[in-house]
Amino acid sequence: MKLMYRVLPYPSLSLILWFAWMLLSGFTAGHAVLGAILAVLLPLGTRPFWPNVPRIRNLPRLLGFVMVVLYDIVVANVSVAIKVLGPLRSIRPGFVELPLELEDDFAIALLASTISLTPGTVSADVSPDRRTLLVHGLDVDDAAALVAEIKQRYERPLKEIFEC
Amino acid sequence: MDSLIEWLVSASVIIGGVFALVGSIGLARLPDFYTRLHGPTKATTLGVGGTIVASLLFFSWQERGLQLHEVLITLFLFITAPVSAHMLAKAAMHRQLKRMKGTRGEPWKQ
Amino acid sequence: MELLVAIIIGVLVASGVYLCLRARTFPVVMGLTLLSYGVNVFLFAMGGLKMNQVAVVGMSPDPTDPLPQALVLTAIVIGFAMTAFLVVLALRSQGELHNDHVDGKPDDGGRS
Amino acid sequence: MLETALSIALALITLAWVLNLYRLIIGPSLPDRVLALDTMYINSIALIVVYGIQVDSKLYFEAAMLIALIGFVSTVAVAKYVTRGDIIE
Amino acid sequence: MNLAFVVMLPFLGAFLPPLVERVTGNRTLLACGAAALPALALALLFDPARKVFAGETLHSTLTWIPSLDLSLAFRLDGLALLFALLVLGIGLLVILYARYYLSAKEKAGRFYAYLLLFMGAMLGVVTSDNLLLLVVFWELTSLSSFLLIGFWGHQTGARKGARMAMTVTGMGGLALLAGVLLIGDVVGSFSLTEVLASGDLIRGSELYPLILCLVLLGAFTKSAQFPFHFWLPHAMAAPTPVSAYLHSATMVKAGVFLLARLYPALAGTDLWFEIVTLAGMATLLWGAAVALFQHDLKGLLAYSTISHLGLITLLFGLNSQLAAVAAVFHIINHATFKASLFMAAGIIDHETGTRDMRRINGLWKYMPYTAVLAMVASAAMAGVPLLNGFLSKEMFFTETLQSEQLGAMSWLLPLGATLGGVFSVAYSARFIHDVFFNGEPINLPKYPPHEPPRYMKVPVEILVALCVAVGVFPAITVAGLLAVAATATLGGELPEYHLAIWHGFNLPLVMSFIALFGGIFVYSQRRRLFDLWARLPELDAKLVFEGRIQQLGRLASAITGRLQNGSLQSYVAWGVTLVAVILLTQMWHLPALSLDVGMLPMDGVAVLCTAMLVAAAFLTTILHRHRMTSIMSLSVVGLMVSLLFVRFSAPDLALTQLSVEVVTMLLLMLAMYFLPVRTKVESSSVRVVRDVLLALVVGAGVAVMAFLVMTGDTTTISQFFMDNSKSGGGGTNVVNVILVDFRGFDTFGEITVLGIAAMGIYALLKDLNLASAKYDSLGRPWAKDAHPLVLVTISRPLLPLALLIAVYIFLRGHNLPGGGFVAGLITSVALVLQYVASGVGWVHSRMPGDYHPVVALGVLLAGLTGVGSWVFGYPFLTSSFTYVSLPVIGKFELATAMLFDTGVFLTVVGSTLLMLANLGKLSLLDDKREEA
Amino acid sequence: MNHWIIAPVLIPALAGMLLLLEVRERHRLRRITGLLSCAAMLATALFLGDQAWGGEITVYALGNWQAPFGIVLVLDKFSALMLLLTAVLAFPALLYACCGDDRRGANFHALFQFQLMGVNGAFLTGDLFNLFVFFEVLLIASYGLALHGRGPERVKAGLHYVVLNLVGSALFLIALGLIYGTTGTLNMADFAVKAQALTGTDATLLRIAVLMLWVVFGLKAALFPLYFWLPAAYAGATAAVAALFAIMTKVGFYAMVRVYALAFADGPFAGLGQSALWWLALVTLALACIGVLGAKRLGTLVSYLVVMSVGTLVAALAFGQLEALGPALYYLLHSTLICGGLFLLTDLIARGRGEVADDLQIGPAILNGGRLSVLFFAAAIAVVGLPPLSGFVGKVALLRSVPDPAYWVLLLVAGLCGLIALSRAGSTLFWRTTGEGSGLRPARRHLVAVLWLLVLSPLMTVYAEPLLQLTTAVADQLRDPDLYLFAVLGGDA
Ligand code: NA
Ligand code: NA
Repeated sequence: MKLMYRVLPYPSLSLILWFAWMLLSGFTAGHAVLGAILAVLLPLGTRPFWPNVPRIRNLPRLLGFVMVVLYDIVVANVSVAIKVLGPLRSIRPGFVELPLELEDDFAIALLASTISLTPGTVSADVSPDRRTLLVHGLDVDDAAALVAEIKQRYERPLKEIFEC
Repeated sequence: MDSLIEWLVSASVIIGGVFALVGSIGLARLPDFYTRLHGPTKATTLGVGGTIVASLLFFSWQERGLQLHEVLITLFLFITAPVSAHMLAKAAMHRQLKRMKGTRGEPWKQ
Repeated sequence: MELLVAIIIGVLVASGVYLCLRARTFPVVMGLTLLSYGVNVFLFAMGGLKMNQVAVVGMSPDPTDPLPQALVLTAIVIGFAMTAFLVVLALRSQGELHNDHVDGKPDDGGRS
Repeated sequence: MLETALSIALALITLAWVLNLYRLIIGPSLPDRVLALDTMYINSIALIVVYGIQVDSKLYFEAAMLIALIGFVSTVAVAKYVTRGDIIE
Repeated sequence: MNLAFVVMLPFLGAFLPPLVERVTGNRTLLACGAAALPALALALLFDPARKVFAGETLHSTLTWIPSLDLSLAFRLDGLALLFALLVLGIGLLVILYARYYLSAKEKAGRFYAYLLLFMGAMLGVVTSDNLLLLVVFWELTSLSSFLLIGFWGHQTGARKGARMAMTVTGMGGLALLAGVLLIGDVVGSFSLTEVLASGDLIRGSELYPLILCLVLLGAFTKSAQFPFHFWLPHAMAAPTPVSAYLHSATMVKAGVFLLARLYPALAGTDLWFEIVTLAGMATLLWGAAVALFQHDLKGLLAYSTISHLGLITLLFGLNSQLAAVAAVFHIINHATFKASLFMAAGIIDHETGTRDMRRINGLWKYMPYTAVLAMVASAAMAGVPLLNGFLSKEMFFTETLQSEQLGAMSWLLPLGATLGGVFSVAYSARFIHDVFFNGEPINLPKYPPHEPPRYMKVPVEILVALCVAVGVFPAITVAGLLAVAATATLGGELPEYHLAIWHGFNLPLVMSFIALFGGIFVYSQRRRLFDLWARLPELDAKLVFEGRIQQLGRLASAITGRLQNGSLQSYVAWGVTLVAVILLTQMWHLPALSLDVGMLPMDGVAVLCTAMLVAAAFLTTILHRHRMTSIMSLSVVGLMVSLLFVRFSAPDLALTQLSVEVVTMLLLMLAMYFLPVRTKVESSSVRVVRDVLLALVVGAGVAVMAFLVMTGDTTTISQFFMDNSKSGGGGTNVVNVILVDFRGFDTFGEITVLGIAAMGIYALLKDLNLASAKYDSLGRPWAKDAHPLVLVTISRPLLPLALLIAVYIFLRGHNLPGGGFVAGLITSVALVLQYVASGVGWVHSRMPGDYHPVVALGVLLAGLTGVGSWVFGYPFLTSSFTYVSLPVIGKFELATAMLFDTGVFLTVVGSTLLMLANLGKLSLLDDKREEA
Repeated sequence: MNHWIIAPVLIPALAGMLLLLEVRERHRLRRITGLLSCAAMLATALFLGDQAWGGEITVYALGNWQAPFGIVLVLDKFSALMLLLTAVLAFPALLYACCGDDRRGANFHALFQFQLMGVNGAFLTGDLFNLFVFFEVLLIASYGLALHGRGPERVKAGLHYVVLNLVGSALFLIALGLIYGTTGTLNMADFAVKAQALTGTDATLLRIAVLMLWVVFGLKAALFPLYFWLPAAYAGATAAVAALFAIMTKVGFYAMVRVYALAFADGPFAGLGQSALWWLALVTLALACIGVLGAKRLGTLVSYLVVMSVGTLVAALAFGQLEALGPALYYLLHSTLICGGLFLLTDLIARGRGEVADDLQIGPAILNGGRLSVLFFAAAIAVVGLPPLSGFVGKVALLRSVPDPAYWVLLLVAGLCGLIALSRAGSTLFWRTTGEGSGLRPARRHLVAVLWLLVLSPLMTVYAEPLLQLTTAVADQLRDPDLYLFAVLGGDA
């Protein structure tokens, strides 16, 4: 097991790399081998560059999270498109402070990214103490509701995925 | 070409194009920087996404096998685009750019 | 299409030349970059224009001329190296002459 | 039908570009311009992909992927320049 | 051979004195050593001289540069012998004299070395049998005289005098060179023997006037003929032995020697008469008149020298054989009396510490013996009977009376001659009276003066004795030498003449008497004349000359400054203008542009994109003062160009262009931290209009040419690449195969360029002091968050992903778009992103920070791959490839081109990181300075 | 397979890379590496010279791809001569730098080697685009070298030099593009053959391309109106670099001659741009005279002497086409070496004078200036073209082969201007002094380097005949382009 961690410090990353390689090069035996070699070597080589990356502890939850985000993206896109094309006076943008429960940097960054990816919200800043995320909403009717929705839809799953 | 596939590809491509345009309309039209920042997200997500789906379908059909490497474009874009947006938001807050009238909340001092 | 490309080349070269004639290092860098864009496209165009006829063996019935492309690749790399050098030289000049005039003239219009 | 759809999509994306350039020109702030440029980059991914479908060639895929992968570095660099001046510190 | 050796002897000897000086401080030994060389040369000449007296002409030839017809050809005829004797004999005496003249502090070794150099050069001039060789020695006399005149270089006068002499004589030398080359053209040879035999050919040539003018320019500058005489008095700044040597027997005599030497080839025409006689007469009169008014002893002698040289020149100009004989005779006489006079003047200078005749008076009392010598020599100069000067002057008077070339105005010549005689007597009288009598000395630096050391007088004694001997017994002393010399000068039969003291009462004698008494009368009126002279505006040739030279320098500076004005803008404008001129002059040869040619169909997207590219380019240009905006629109241009490459089937180019764009943006942002973000309007509107016009012409020209080529049809060599790419290069991506194989050498050079640029940048950045901006462009302090969490966290896992893509792009490059260059750029961008996100310190704690070895390894790998093919007997960079089959993996290709491409990859990574990381580190220095 | 031809490119490249690999700054090792490389280059150049002297033109097909498809290196008498000249110049220049100048900035030795790689490559290549690449190699290295050391003047001059050459490179690419677009080839020999067949629009385009090439080469060679960058850049550069740069202008001249001899000495394009070159060269010569007279620093003066030599050479080429080339090449050898030596000497003088350096104004006396003054005197004689040194031989040879009054007058006046300026400079530097200088005394290595270069002038005088025959043989070989075409293209020519 120790050896396994020495060879594959980040199995999930290796998996992603291997999969990416297969996507790029095509699913052949030769590329499977080559991809595997790269999937081992690249994380090893770049290991010093990313210390303290949390392990994925709940893979199914991750897949669910991805599905939710993708769904939200589609829905939000449509609603934001309507706002963008409609009268601008009705838009009520606002900065909303989101208290963070996540403690891990990587998880926070993922949350911030997710928020930015869903149309209508952009994560603008993280407080120096990592306790608060500043979110800019394109049309914020109710700041508290927005915070609650984000926490429920994104932060909690992330917490589960990375921190148990 | 199978008409269903053709129809799907066409639809995806159009959806992609429309969302790319809508995003850019937002960029051009919205009143302050912070709201404009929301425009490109559409281009990033559904705009590129639509075309990627079209490409996936098209080439999988053409080559009679699953062609998924286009997914990587979306993957990369999903990783990188939020970083751009985040950094730009910080830049805007640093510059204390004007906010639209009626904006709630305050940007943070950088 | 040829007409469009010719127009592009002309505009790039003209803009580049104009900027090369300015008095500060910055526009000169911009100008040389534009000029090298123009020149690269020019060199590229010398092989004639073809659409979707990539010069890969067996992929195109009437492939485009690969040689100018190879030349442009070399030119891009060299152009990048030269631009980088010039940019750093501009910094050196700023550092030693305390302004960014190409002739190192002292001035009052520095940093705003 | 596909031909028409592709042409329409190309036209839409090009139009999007024009709007991006418009924003880049009028600004008014530097972040606005960078944002416009960033959007242009992203739109060009879409454009390249659609063009690839149109000419039925996968040879342009890498160009699109490259933009997706490293295009944002320019934006980050400018944004960092705006906030910190010093992009590598 | 013997002859060549004699000429070379002084040159060889020139190295001796400085060596001797280093070994021993004994000045006598040094002088004797130096004197030994001319003495030896004289001895060696003894036997040849006998042959010459017997009517032979000796030749000696060594080949040197046959293709230029320049050989080491020497000849010894009467004229050459005469001059050789003068050069060596007087040279010998001067060396002995200098032994006592130079003070112990002086670097005598160097002095003798210069003197011997000069002697050799002079000897070469007089014995050359090849005109080009003559020019060589001629210029050598100018150069060595420069050293001699400038021997006391710490004195302003010596410096300026030396330079003036060299400039004037050097100019003459160049004219002479041109003249000689033209003679060579006409005659077909530079051999003096042939040239002298081709007089009619030369005189008949249409080049004759030009040749004559050029040669005379050489001769006149050298022998200080009017109007080139002005350098000579200023050459008196030299130590007196030098003056004695240069202005009696050698330097200035080279000019008249040339007249004598080329007499058969050039003389005999009206043109010759007009120019030479006129110059001679003017010089004679001017020199004689001015000599009287000199208060400096050597100044007087200098002007008298000018005057006597005028006399000799005048004689040559008369186109009469007898006159030429008289000229040769006067050359001899002038050499002896003038050398002794200079030496006497040197003794006086040496003993009194001054040369000012207004202070030196009544020396008769203090140094009677020297006075006698000086007085005899002066008398010879004045043309007093029983002394040598009288004989030649008598001949001169006779010849001026004989000449009828001026027709009705012929009386002008004897009149001028007599007038010259009058002044000659007057200044000679002054030399005697003013120095040795005329009351008591006034305020001498050295008082009381006394006789010089015994041996310092010996050379003067010898020369004065010669003056007397020739004057009294011409027939047994000088006649033989004169005869052979004159024969050689005339190049044929000698005319009837006889040297005698008494020719009976005749017109020349009357003229002599008029000169004698007139001169004494003029001298008696000296006070009035001096007053008159003093009232004339002073014309100091040195000042004028120096002024002219300085004016020339200033003018040159001004012209240079106007062109080479330190303005890059104007330099670039010159270059662009040249291109514009080429385009404008050639364009009208092109056919009228027609759009009715086969073109790819346009579409709306393309038109719109073109419009945007054009707009972005204009924006970059127009907004260049708003720098960040300019950069943004430049990026748009770059993006559009990449898409253009996509559109026209060049995916490799698009990939490269896109990745270079990103790196360039990083570079620009790094730089902008230290550069101003805005500039004021600086260019005047005229300048802007000019630049716009230039830009339009060049842009339009290039566009038209591009259009013509694109729509033309040229068969190129590229089909070969398509055909051989797979079979010969092992790859299907022809562009890549060209890069790594067909034209791999270009790529090798290209990565070298990249590597060198990185090294150069590193060198430029090393300890560069740059103040960074403490506030942003709006005057606010910078944001505090140096490493934003989201950026840091996301960019780290991006690194392995990017590397994966780099590997992918790299591996497919040979067969599909991609390759080492793009892969390298992706890798660098991913790494630089780490710098941007996490900072230099963070990155360098995880990775070595010196990229020099990476660059080196990259280029080395590429190079070694190339060298590897030698093992198989193929030229550099010959690629080879093979297909390998492995279980599971299947068949894949192994190619040396991959290795080469790896070199490219490494170089690119190393270079870009070397550039960007070090640029990024720049601000650390500034931070440290802040802290300190 | 004879691989020696590529050695002049690979030796410095290898040395340069090894120098980069030495991570720690071990100066002694670096110097030895650099000097060894230069020595090896000299030996190789001699060997190649001997080989070329057989009269056969050797072609080296890189990658084993035959011309016109691959890149070839071509060794004929001309390239061999230039290689030798470079090596002879480079060694003393580097030796001089090894006295301490090399430590005044980073990467000096590597840049020096790469500069040589570029120059040698430019002399050897038989491919137009490859010529561009080597031009860039030598340029980028020269940028680094020109800026080696410190000081605002150097930076300013360097900036001008860099920008002008970047514009020049762009022009070069346009010209190359046009050449490819009209003739469809990049190989020089193939180009020469194909160019002859062009008519109509293509012919005009080619004409423009070649005129642009002249501009590019003229910029490198420093021809009016493209020489303005040179005086400041050369006078500002470190001595050893300036000395090495003496060859750089000759690279431009070389390229001009090479292309001219191959494609434009004969045929439908004969004499293309010839009269323009002639007039520009004469103006260059005249302005160089003026520059020499007006120079306020010795370094600037010597720089203008370099410009003067360019004017002299190009005019000879333009007047007599290849007829006058033999003498011109002799003059080229002479002027390159002497100007190189003069740059080194200038530095020694400047060191000896301390503060005032090489300014032509009153200054302290140089400690033990005797030796320097002798060297200066000799160098001045040589460079001005006074007998008995090589300048005179070169000048006489040129005057005889270019019988044009304007040329004669200018060349002679140039000699006079040089004489006036150098005598003034020399008397100011060595005679017009106040007190003893506190400057530095030259090291033995300094003097060896200077002597190496200056002694060549008398040697070139003594052996003027064989040298002239040699350069004439070079010209003769160039006059017969068919030899070259046949060697490169084989039976197709
Ligand atoms: Na930094
Ligand atoms: Na910093």
